[in-house]
Amino acid sequence: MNGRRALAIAGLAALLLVGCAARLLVGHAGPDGALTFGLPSETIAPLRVGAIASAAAAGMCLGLSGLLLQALLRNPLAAPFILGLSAGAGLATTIAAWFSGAIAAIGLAWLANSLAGTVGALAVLAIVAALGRRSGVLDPLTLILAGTVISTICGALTLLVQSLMPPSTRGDSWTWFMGQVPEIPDWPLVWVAVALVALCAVVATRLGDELDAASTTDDEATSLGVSLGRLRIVLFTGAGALAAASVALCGPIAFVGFVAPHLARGLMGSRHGALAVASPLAGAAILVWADALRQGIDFGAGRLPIGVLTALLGGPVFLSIMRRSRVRTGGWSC
Amino acid sequence: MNGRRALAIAGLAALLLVGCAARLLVGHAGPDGALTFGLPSETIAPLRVGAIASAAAAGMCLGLSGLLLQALLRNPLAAPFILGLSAGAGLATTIAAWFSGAIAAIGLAWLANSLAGTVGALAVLAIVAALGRRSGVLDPLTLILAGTVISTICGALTLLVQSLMPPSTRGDSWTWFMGQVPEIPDWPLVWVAVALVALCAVVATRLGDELDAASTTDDEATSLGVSLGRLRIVLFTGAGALAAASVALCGPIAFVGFVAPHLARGLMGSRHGALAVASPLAGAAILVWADALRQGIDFGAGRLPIGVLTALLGGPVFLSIMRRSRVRTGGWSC
Amino acid sequence: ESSTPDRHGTARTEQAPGGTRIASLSPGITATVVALGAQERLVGRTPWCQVPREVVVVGSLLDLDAERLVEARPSVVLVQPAVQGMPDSLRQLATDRGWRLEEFHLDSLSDVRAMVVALPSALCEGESDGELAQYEESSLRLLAAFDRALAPIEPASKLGRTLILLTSTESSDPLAFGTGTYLADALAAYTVENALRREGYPALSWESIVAIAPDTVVLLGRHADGASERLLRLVPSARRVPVDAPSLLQPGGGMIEGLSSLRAALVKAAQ
Amino acid sequence: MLTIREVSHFFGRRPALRRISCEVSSGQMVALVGRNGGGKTTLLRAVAGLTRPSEGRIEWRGIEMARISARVRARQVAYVAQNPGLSIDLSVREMVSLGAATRRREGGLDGLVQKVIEEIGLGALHDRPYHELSAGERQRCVVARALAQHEARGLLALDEPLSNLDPGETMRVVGILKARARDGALVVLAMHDLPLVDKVADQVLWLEGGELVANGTPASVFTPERLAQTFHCDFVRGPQGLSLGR
Amino acid sequence: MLTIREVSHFFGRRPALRRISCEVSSGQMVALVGRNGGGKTTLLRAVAGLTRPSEGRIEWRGIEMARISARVRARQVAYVAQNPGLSIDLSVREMVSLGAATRRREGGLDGLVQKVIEEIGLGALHDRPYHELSAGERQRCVVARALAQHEARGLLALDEPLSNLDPGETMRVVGILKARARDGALVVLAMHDLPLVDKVADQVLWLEGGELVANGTPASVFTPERLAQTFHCDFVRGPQGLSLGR
Ligand SMILES: Nc1ncnc2c1ncn2[C@@H]1O[C@H](COP(=O)(O)OP(=O)(O)OP(=O)(O)O)[C@@H](O)[C@H]1O
Ligand SMILES: Nc1ncnc2c1ncn2[C@@H]1O[C@H](COP(=O)(O)OP(=O)(O)OP(=O)(O)O)[C@@H](O)[C@H]1O
Ligand SMILES: [Mg+2]
Ligand SMILES: [Mg+2]
Repeated sequence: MNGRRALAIAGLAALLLVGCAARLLVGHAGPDGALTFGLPSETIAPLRVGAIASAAAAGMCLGLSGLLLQALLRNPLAAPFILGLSAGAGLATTIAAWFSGAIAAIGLAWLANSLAGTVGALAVLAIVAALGRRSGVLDPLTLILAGTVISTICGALTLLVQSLMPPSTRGDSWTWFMGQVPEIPDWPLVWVAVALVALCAVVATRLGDELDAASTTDDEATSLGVSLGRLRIVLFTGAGALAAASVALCGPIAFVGFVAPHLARGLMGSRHGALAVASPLAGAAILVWADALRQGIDFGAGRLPIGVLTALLGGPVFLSIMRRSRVRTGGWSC
Repeated sequence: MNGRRALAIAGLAALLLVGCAARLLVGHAGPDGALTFGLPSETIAPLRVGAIASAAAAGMCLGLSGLLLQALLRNPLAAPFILGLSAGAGLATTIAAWFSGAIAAIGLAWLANSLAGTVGALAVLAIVAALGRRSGVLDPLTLILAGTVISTICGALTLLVQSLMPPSTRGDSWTWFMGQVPEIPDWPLVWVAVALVALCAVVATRLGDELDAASTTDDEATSLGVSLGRLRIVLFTGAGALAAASVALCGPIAFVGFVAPHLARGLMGSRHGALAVASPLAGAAILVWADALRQGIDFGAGRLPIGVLTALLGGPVFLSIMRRSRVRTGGWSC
Repeated sequence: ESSTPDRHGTARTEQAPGGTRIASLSPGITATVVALGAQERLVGRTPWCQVPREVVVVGSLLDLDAERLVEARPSVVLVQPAVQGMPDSLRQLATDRGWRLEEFHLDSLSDVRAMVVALPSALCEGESDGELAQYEESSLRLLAAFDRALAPIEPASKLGRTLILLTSTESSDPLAFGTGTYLADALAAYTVENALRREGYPALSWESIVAIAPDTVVLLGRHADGASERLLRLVPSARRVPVDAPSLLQPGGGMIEGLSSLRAALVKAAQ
Repeated sequence: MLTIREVSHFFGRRPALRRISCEVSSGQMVALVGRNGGGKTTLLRAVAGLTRPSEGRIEWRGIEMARISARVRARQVAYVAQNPGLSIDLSVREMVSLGAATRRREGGLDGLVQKVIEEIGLGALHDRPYHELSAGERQRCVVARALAQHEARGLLALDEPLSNLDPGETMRVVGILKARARDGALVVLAMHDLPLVDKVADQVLWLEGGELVANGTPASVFTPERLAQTFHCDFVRGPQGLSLGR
Repeated sequence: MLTIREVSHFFGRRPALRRISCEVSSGQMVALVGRNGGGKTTLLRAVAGLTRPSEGRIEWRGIEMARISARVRARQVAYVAQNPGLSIDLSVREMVSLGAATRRREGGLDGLVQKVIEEIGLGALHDRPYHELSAGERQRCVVARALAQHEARGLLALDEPLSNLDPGETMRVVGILKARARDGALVVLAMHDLPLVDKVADQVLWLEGGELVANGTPASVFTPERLAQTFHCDFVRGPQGLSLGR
């Protein structure tokens, strides 16, 4: 790993840490809801830590998932939700919400929450994987087409279910689709997500050379020892599981997964071994900073939904970095 | 134009016509809302004609817009809304509505509706075009990045405005985002859309060879007489205006614009001259058929939103055609 | 007309001769119409109006099913304008077909009351006084029921500063009812102090809920149980009042029951 | 008549062409030779009007090349790239038609396309998707496109058009190009097969590190010393012309 | 030791290889020659284990090539494609490292990469992005990757590795490959420069329409009649070996 890469990773890590500190120190600790700055009280601290954990974990999941997918599909437009994962999770969550009464009655209330999303995302993953093959191997273009179609179908089914739901539950189930950063997260889920990120990042770092090799042509990659079929299944499963974890944690916050890999690439070049560390860091930094900043912004509707902030904050930053680094994305073939 | 192409175009046209007939004949002529089949009464006929006109016009806009964008960006994932047009239109519509009281007061009530959407879409178009340049020329990858970012920002701002609304009306306002097929369309808008499709289709047919040439490398395209800079501006403006028109007519129905060009290509190969006719036909056929079918489907909550039907109907059809035609998308580079 | 044959050829009775035919594009308004006893005048509703099932769904404000609406032949269309405003097509249809378009905003409690007062005449314009009188009587009864459900609570001071939260999903920020909202108005009627001194429906982080330190928290919505648990951990001193009344989320004549259970719950908590 | 005046080109700060000046006239076959990275492609792209050189001017019939509109230029100047590509799915005939399309006004283009395809020896493959061709077949397809595009007395700028071609096809393509030159076209091509250059070129431009180090007839440019010094291998001039020694 | 047994390959219904059988042994430089579309690339891809031929078997050291796992095969078999590509942004050094990465266990790879880059003459360009190289530089970069990947006594399958190379670089690459063959490697390469094949190849496989029409030493395979008949041009065998006649 050369100096520039190490520097970029250190920079992103520092950015993330400062973001965490900011999120820890900024808040509304006063009874008048005014903005305060300082160490939180004992009651408040766990809430802020919870939010930091959720945002960082989900951001890492998204950043890494996006990286894996862009490598898998060799397409700079790829993002975690292109394969229909958030749509699947949304559908499952909506269906679970619909039957929540019934589910609660049989003592499985937890099913209505994160688990449903995970199950939905993984189910969609399986369907897309089945459809995205050509002569037995996952094929980028076929995956893209299948993913987009299944994603849209799931979205449509969600609308369908929503339109059948009683109004009292319908109106508010939409808030799920804006994404959230829970201050009281499902801790086991956070740990699962972190473990998953760690696992996938380790695997991706170790597969770094294979991922680089896979960005040549199929023939060259194969001759360089990459079993494309196997690698694609690994990438697909990893990206899918990460996206599912992020959805279970924070709902769908699609933008981060698209931007983080490009941002990391703009900062440090294209080697996947290092990107597998930088991209999740970038994702986490974006999400934590967005969450920190939204504490201080209130247009009269309380905190903004996190998705609004990631876009309003991440978007311009991303564009300016991309313009400066004259998008060192060389051969992205479009 | 060879036989296969002519056949495919004739087939799509026939499909569209039969779809129109179906939409004209199927309905709920009884006061109890039961399904009927037959020529509509004098009161009802204009409504069905209106719906057919809206769906056909918007479908054509979407199909052609998608084709132009996929050619512009050389990316099979491109779809009309990748450049943020629907997001821009949605934002403008929402903002206009927010201020509708004020606007109505100064006698510009019409601004609150379709016009706002068009203005919003075109404004976003201008911003994306400004950001999507590299050394003075629209650059596919830069366009993609800028478009996605601006799109997400607009979406976020829309959420922001929505989050200021009372919860009891939030659910309703989401229905706009599912798309609709107005039975009482803004007729001037329909004519504008049809004229725009006609204009763009003629231009694209005449530019067919240039579009084919543009799918080689930049150097080859230029040496074949394509002014890439100019062509990209034409494609970009055309695709943008078409998408804006479709949004103004029917709200955002993204799927059609993604699927229609692939469908047309799967049926008849890749020559843009013929695709410029086939792709809008495919788009219109999908939308009209979806609208016709949803008249007969009622799960007790009235007609389904059009977006649900396009996905549930168009998705599987698309996947099966793609699988059969072994995706003759040759060199899509992913 | 008094009856039209349906597709089985059997006659189906409709409402009284000359009676207005009502299409309602708002669940809250539909509920009010039903509460006034004018259910049989309803000929069109939205998918989300829960009563009565046999009335045809004519779409919703922003996704109108014009054909069914026309087929339903309403004489009055009742709407609650969305932020997006009123679609032109609906206005145009109404003008063309001579329907009366009645708009009701339903933000505050007085909006709701105003609608209850105004609806009877909207329901039967130009009709025999008999029907009108009947609806006006229902309307008065409804207003009285509102008054009962909104009677001051003794001793309200025991509840202290009260916060009304709507929890939507397990992890998203709960919405609070601020000034100008109908439930804040209800609190005022109960002479209970609203802990939230802001307008509208702000989304509150749990942190700001802790900072507000309310004495009592009313919990509405599907995930009230989870929220209650969190409150217990975060603001142990707060009284938790879960109210399971979906009608509270639909301002209109249908919320009497919900308001009654809210009041009952608060009264119980105040003991 | 192509005039290159003091042309320099920079990639960032790195020079790829340094003050190159020369003239070449129509009816000739001009070979660009030199070591890899010598600047052949850079010069050819500038000659074909695809880049405007950082400094200097390239004039075609007295007009600055990069100023001619792409459409007008396309009718006079055809270019074969060193790395051609195609992102959609076209057949050989369709690919070649792309060249003919620049001359749409002339009519009878189907005949022209057919003729060129036959001439280049792809007649049997005219319906094959470009993506299913072998490398040599692709190369010829791209050359055929340039031939269909090219008008008599125009400029054919070809960047290693003979790479991937077998000896027979090489001679065929060289023969076609020679014939075009004889008909008044200016053929400028980059190539590395010096014995062949020696046989067929009328003029040789030798680029070395972006500088034009030699310009003249093959016999005058290919001196044994220069060849040996540049390429560290023995070319000998025998009865068969230039050839590689043992 | 590579054994090709009755290998046929079909694209759809079209045959690209027809019942090809032959044996080639390590320590040799084997040239695949023949007309464009003859099946060289198809055979090389099968030999490198990238496709399993529709019929027949290809055995490497007695094991069927397509059955060896990609990772194991990569250590013994290096392949240079006719149309290499790269969709991200890597430098020359990084590109060559992709080859060395297959031998990660051996350690000291940075040294190896550096050595190979110097050997192939890209030392000055080692930090350049691959996308900013000239065509000949790219070609060498890809060959360097194969050299870094290749282990002694392995198989080097190269599809026209000399295309786009200048004469000097051609000789350099041929020299390197020759040396590898001398060290015990099996070098199989497709190429069209018959005079050069004549000089450097130990064995020639001549493919024609998917059939193996000749197999033997250059001298035995390159008979004037066969050359004239196939390529319609005069090759003559003079004191300098094979060369193209006037
Ligand atoms: N896009 C680019 N950015 C930076 N440098 C470049 C770029 N393209 C080429 N170069 C450099 O400019 C010089 C000239 O390149 P050019 O492609 O013109 O050489 P060439 O003579 O065509 O070589 P070859 O025989 O290998 O095709 C080389 O040193 C090359 O590395
Ligand atoms: N993907 C493919 N689909 C169908 N046919 C193909 C495909 N690839 C090659 N062919 C055909 O198979 C035959 C052999 O092709 P191959 O690429 O092996 O030839 P080659 O000897 O390498 O030619 P060249 O010298 O041009 O590289 C040719 O006729 C070619 O057109
Ligand atoms: Mg070159
Ligand atoms: Mg080949």
